[in-house]
Amino acid sequence: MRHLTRSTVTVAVGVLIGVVILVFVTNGSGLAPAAILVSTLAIATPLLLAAMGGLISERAGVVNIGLEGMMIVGALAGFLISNATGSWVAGVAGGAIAAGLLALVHAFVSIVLNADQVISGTAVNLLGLFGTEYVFRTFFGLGSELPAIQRAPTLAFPGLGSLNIITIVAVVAVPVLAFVMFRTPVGLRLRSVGENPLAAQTVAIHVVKLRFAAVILSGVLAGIGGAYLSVGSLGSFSEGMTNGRGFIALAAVIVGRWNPFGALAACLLFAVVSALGNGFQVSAGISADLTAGMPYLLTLIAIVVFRESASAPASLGKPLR
Amino acid sequence: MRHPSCLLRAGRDTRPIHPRRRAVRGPRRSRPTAVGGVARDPRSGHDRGGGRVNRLQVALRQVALLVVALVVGGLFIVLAGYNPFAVYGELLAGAGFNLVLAIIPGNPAGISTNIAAGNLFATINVWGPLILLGLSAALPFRAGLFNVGSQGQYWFGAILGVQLGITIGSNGGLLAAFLGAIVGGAVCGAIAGALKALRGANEVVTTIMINWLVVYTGHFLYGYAGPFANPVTQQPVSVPFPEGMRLPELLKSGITLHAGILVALVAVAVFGVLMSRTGFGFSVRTLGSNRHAAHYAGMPTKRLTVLVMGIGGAFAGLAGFVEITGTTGQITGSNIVGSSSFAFAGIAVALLGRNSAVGVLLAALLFAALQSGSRFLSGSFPPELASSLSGVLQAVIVFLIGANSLFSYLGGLNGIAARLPIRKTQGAVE
Amino acid sequence: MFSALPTVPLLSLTGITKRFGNLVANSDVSLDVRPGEIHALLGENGAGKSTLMNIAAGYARADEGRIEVRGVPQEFRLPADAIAAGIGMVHQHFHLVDRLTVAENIVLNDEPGSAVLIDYKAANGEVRDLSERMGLPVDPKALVADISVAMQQRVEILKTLYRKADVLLLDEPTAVLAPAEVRDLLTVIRSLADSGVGIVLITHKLDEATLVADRLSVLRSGEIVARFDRGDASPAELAQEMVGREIHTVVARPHAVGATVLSVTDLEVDDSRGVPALRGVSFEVGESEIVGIAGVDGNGQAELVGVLAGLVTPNSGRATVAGEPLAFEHPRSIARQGVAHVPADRRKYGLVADFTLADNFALRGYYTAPFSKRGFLQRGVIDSLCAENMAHYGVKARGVDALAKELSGGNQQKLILAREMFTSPRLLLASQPTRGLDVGSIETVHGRLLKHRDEGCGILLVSFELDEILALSTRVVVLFEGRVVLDRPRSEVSREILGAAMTGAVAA
Amino acid sequence: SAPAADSSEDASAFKVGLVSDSGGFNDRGFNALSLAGLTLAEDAGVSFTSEARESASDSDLVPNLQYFAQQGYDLIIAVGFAQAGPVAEVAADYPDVDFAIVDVATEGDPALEDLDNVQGITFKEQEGAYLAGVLVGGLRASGFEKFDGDAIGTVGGEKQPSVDRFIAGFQQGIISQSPDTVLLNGYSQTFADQDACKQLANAQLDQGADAIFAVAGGCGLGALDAADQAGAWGIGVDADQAFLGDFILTSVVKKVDVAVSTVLKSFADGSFEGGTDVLYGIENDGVGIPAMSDAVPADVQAAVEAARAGIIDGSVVIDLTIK
Ligand SMILES: Nc1ncnc2c1ncn2[C@@H]1O[C@H](COP(=O)(O)OP(=O)(O)OP(=O)(O)O)[C@@H](O)[C@H]1O
Ligand SMILES: Nc1ncnc2c1ncn2[C@@H]1O[C@H](COP(=O)(O)OP(=O)(O)OP(=O)(O)O)[C@@H](O)[C@H]1O
Ligand SMILES: [Mg+2]
Ligand SMILES: [Mg+2]
Repeated sequence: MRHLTRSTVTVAVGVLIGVVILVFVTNGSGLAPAAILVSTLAIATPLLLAAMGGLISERAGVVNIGLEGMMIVGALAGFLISNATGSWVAGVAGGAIAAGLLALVHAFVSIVLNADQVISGTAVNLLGLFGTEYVFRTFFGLGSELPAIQRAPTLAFPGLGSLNIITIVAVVAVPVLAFVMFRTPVGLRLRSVGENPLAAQTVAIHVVKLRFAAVILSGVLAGIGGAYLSVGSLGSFSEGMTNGRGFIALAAVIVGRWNPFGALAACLLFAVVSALGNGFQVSAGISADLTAGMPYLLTLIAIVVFRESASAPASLGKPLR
Repeated sequence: MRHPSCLLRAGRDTRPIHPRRRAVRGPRRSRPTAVGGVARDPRSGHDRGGGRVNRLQVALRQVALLVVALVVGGLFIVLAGYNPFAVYGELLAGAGFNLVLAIIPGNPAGISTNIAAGNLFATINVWGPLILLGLSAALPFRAGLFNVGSQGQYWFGAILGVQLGITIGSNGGLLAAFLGAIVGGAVCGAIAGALKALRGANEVVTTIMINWLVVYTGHFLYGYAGPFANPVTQQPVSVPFPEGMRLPELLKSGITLHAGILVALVAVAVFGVLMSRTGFGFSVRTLGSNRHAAHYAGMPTKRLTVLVMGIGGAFAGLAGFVEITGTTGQITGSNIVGSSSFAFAGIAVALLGRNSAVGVLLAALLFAALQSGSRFLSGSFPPELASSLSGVLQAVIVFLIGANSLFSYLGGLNGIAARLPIRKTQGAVE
Repeated sequence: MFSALPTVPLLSLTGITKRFGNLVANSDVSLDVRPGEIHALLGENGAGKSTLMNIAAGYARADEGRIEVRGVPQEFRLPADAIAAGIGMVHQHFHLVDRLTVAENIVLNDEPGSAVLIDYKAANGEVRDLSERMGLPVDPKALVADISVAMQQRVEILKTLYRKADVLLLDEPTAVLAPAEVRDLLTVIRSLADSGVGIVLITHKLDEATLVADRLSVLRSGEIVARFDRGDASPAELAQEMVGREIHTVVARPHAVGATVLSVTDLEVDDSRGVPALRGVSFEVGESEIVGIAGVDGNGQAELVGVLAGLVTPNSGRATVAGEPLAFEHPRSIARQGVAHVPADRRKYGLVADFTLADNFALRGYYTAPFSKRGFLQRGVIDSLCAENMAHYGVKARGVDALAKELSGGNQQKLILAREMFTSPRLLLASQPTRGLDVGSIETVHGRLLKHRDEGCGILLVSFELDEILALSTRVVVLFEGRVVLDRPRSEVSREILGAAMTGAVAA
Repeated sequence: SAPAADSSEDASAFKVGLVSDSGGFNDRGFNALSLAGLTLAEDAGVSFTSEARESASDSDLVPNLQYFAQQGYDLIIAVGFAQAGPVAEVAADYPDVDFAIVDVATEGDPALEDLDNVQGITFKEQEGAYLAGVLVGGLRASGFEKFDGDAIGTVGGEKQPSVDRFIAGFQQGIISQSPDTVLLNGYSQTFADQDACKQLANAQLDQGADAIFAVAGGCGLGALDAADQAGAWGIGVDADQAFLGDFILTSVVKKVDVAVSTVLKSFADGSFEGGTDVLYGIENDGVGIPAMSDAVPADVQAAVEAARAGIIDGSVVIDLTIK
């Protein structure tokens, strides 16, 4: 309950900042607030999904810096499977499963073999980055025309614009996750495992199983985030198309203090700055490097301003024994 | 159970003992292997039973991991429809390692020594920067800090160095570039260190953010019509680092071997001595193993955090210096944007090398061979897959490094090694 | 009740052997607990007590031997299996989730409510009922991080009772408690036993054991060497069985106090949560004087030592060492002023677990002669100094290159003491120097402290053990709610006076 | 000299090495087209053996070039402006090896202009883009379907000279036909992140753009997709991207493959000349737009043809600054 009151404040602050930025700044960008909102949500979608994934894993005590690798794997698998089956649902599911499998390896290596979770996450990123390149080129060779795939549909919201169905999933995922995390037995157990696995063990919680589930789920969510890019937003794939989003998501988890609403606020902050940057660049001709760098600068400032304090799960990164 | 000589009961005199004139040389020590700043605790009791990890066993294990990595990589090759033996063979040849065969009298393999030497030079040219990038991750790891900022530090160092060097010109320009790169990299790393020390900001996140900031700054500086772009050719590339000011050439066989490797070797030696022989290294290791104890012991933990990240950054900046003044001779805006794998390379090298000087040296050589050798794959493998393949191999290796208890988990290698007639080093009091 | 003991024990361990590498932690150990019985398990540090209990509770697996619960053979793969069999363990180092509430910790994994929603009201209610019924009152809604150690221990016990455990394994439960709290706990344990629960009690406090236990087993080097029924052995006999030799309680002989070494004036400090912990504390320590700081845990002792060691920032006040102002917040400068510090939490502060003993020995002085020359470590010097000092402080270990985490608590403490005394300090801050140590180790440590006192060192001794304070101190200072409520020579205080002062009943 | 990698071809065959820049061969842009140029030459009956090397970063450029030079390759083709410096360095060391460098003019580059074994190959992208601009502007002025906004958007990958030549030419073509058009321009600063290009294009579409010209390699696919989703027109780049769908109005084709193939032909017949620059424009069919369909009104077709003629005869002068 304490968690919810604190997160409410975080959300309130986040939303307030967002609104203030929107009101004061939209004129100059040449974009209507509705357009900025839609654009913000679109940019935030993959970040949010990956951040929710990262949050679950880290709440269970397993560091997941491999989100980026899991996302790109999800993106490629989603593209390949949607292409093979002709179904976007299968594509997204495929992306989720492929990334989940990669997460399974991470889980095995870091939970069963007690490996350093950072090392394992680094390997996940390397494998994702180069492995997808390798597979993609093996399948499609060079420079050839990519097939058109079926993509996740968009839903029109009158007066606002249209949003991809995966965007809606991502937005809904936040309160659902918060509910599960703070109100349900499984959430309580998950948190206890991340805070003090030995304590969890003393009450017969199967720490290893729960951590496995959490890490795999984090891969699944990151995979859906990646599949959003290929199957949802673009209907195509390109090498390195996640372009660091996994790391932004990780930063959002930390800036948001491992709280779903906090991470949501951080993702939205990043996304709204990006969206505004696009608007300003187009109409006011502000340097593309400046607008591209701005979200990172603001994230950095947010990290420094909102001190991390002691909110990290107490056993984050520590193997069980 | 306990060594009999230790069962001394408290004696008469409780006054502390001060050093004798002739200090006894103690038994050789192995450093605690705190990889990634997290104290390792392999699940098996094997390592603990003997007190210290047997070196041969460690070496055997690392080699076995490499073999497994090659097998996994081989699967990738087979899946793409190529012959792994041919590919690995060419990879080795591409790295110039076939020079060894050419030395066999009569050169039965018909190796072109020129080409093999050239390839080897190319590998060594990559080796240097990889050592430096490895050190940039290894030193912070030792202090329990995770430096993902090698990319930003590399470029900030390179930019500062190159611009200083070009400004100062032929008299001392190279030295200026060298110092500028150290300062640039160090500043970039120290900022993350300071944010950690003063604001508790997670260094993983701050270094990643700083990477992007440096990337976009660099991209702007060397972008089309950017302030540092070449004003004559109008291309988004720096002015070429003047020919006469480049790192000296050591050897040439088609491909030039430049002095970058010497810079790296000196750096790795400095690192080794620093870590194992100096009080500074001792305090870094303490910080990495037990922050609270470091504070209790009076170590300046905040200053150390800044310093360690700064020195790590300086190593990365030096890598940039070596690469630009030795190999590329220029800075391209687009290359700054597309260089995210630098940070990974450093981390992977440090991890594979277990953050030790010798380890980093060997791990960097392996990765250099992979990168450089894959560049020279020909015939047996499509060029567009080559660099991805070397990346995949690196990933698999890092995975297996992380999983270094894999063998004890499977119950295999330890058993094998235990059966080998190796005398375990036993330390004793007195 | 005792005459009606059923023949089948609740828990019986037979022929348990456990090895760690070459070390045999338990060797063919057999032990049983019957309903309604308190069975004390005694032994030196490292004798294998915790290991045995860990095996009984499913945290470790024996290499050989059998476990039976009510005559039924069991195989415990995980703690969950032991819990299911009705065995609950309370570890010396609590296994609680600090950031959850008391009730959440207790009901965890067995939460009232549906599968998708925890019924917090029911949880809090059940926990309150249970705690009151068992005589272990707690506040269900408090965060574990915010409650005292004694409260946390209640939570641990309630956790097992909530799961209907009828065998309780308590590993050194009294080590962290104040005397009054110890009395309360022993009463609760007795009444639990009387209700039919079987209890194994590990303790280093032999008088407690003889007082409360129905049977006592002594473990030495992994083997059971003696077993007594209630009243069959005195604490001294037990000590002799444990250590294998006679133990003499150390008694301080009076010694002339010299010039003032430490002078503390009006010290005010907040704790980590910003609550005032010290409110104007003043006292002095002289050469060859042991000033014992008595008090219940949480009355400002930790902050006092923290400030004097440079680890905690004071709000106001002054402190001088030999007339020189103490360099607040600078642990190294303070050490150079001649202040040594044996920290209460040796695992967190005192040692680097993954370092060798030699490196731990050099932890404080590594940067200066004789450990370093011109910034370079003198490995040979460090090793030989460490070896010699280890021998003289009776540190039992494989060698100087053993890792600190391999040592038992007593040996770790002796190593720390050896290191801290190496510089021949003017002042030693000794915080809980014998917590968790066995009688033999306590004897050694006490002996050392008195020797150092005789050699002129001033000692500030913080302890929750009244016996320790009374045995060693020249003067006694009682802290209550951050204030000095009593400051008198040892000769002018008694157990009763101190006990009263510690509850705030006496003004200074 | 050294044994060739694959020398099964007849002895008269010369050896060609191709070095990509750090964009890699899968950039859906000029690296990919250069590689395709080798095939094109082969199909045209030129006899040679070839090997291609991908550069993962700038660090690979010099070693890759040196490798081919050392191996005794006869002609080395370097792709991309980033290779100007490395080619200058290596070509000076190997005066007997010939080099061709795509997207770089040797003239005006102090490091290159004195080397007589390097040929520069450049494109007047602005000319092709101008034609596309005339087409788009003309259709817009004539009220062609889907032109219902008041702006046209251009999405660049990184800001580079060749990218900006495309954009500048395109914008002027539009203005020449439809002077009141609002011109929106932005850069994603990446050639890989498709979604970044898409969001940028969306920002332009939200501001009233009814056609998007993407000059961003693989990333540009995202911008074109945004146009497709919004019911706007897309204009492709480098190759004819009509395969993406009916929403592709036209593409500005930059025939790097043809240029590479031409270099090989000239090398085979001995007409290759180092120390010179080859410039591809409308006139020699190095850039352009694909044939227009009948759906394009005759007057617009005529305007495009007039512009083509004007560029060739010099009466149309294209300014290289971006609006
Ligand atoms: N996980 C382990 N690995 C290796 N050795 C261990 C391990 N756990 C315990 N030991 C060793 O086994 C022996 C018995 O340890 P145990 O914890 O049972 O002692 P104890 O009787 O509980 O001591 P104390 O009184 O200090 O609590 C010790 O020598 C200890 O060092
Ligand atoms: N991983 C380990 N390796 C070697 N020795 C260990 C290890 N873990 C614990 N020990 C040893 O086991 C013994 C018991 O540890 P300690 O006294 O700190 O805890 P404890 O009294 O047994 O408390 P608890 O029962 O809560 O674990 C010590 O001698 C300690 O050094
Ligand atoms: Mg114990
Ligand atoms: Mg103990």
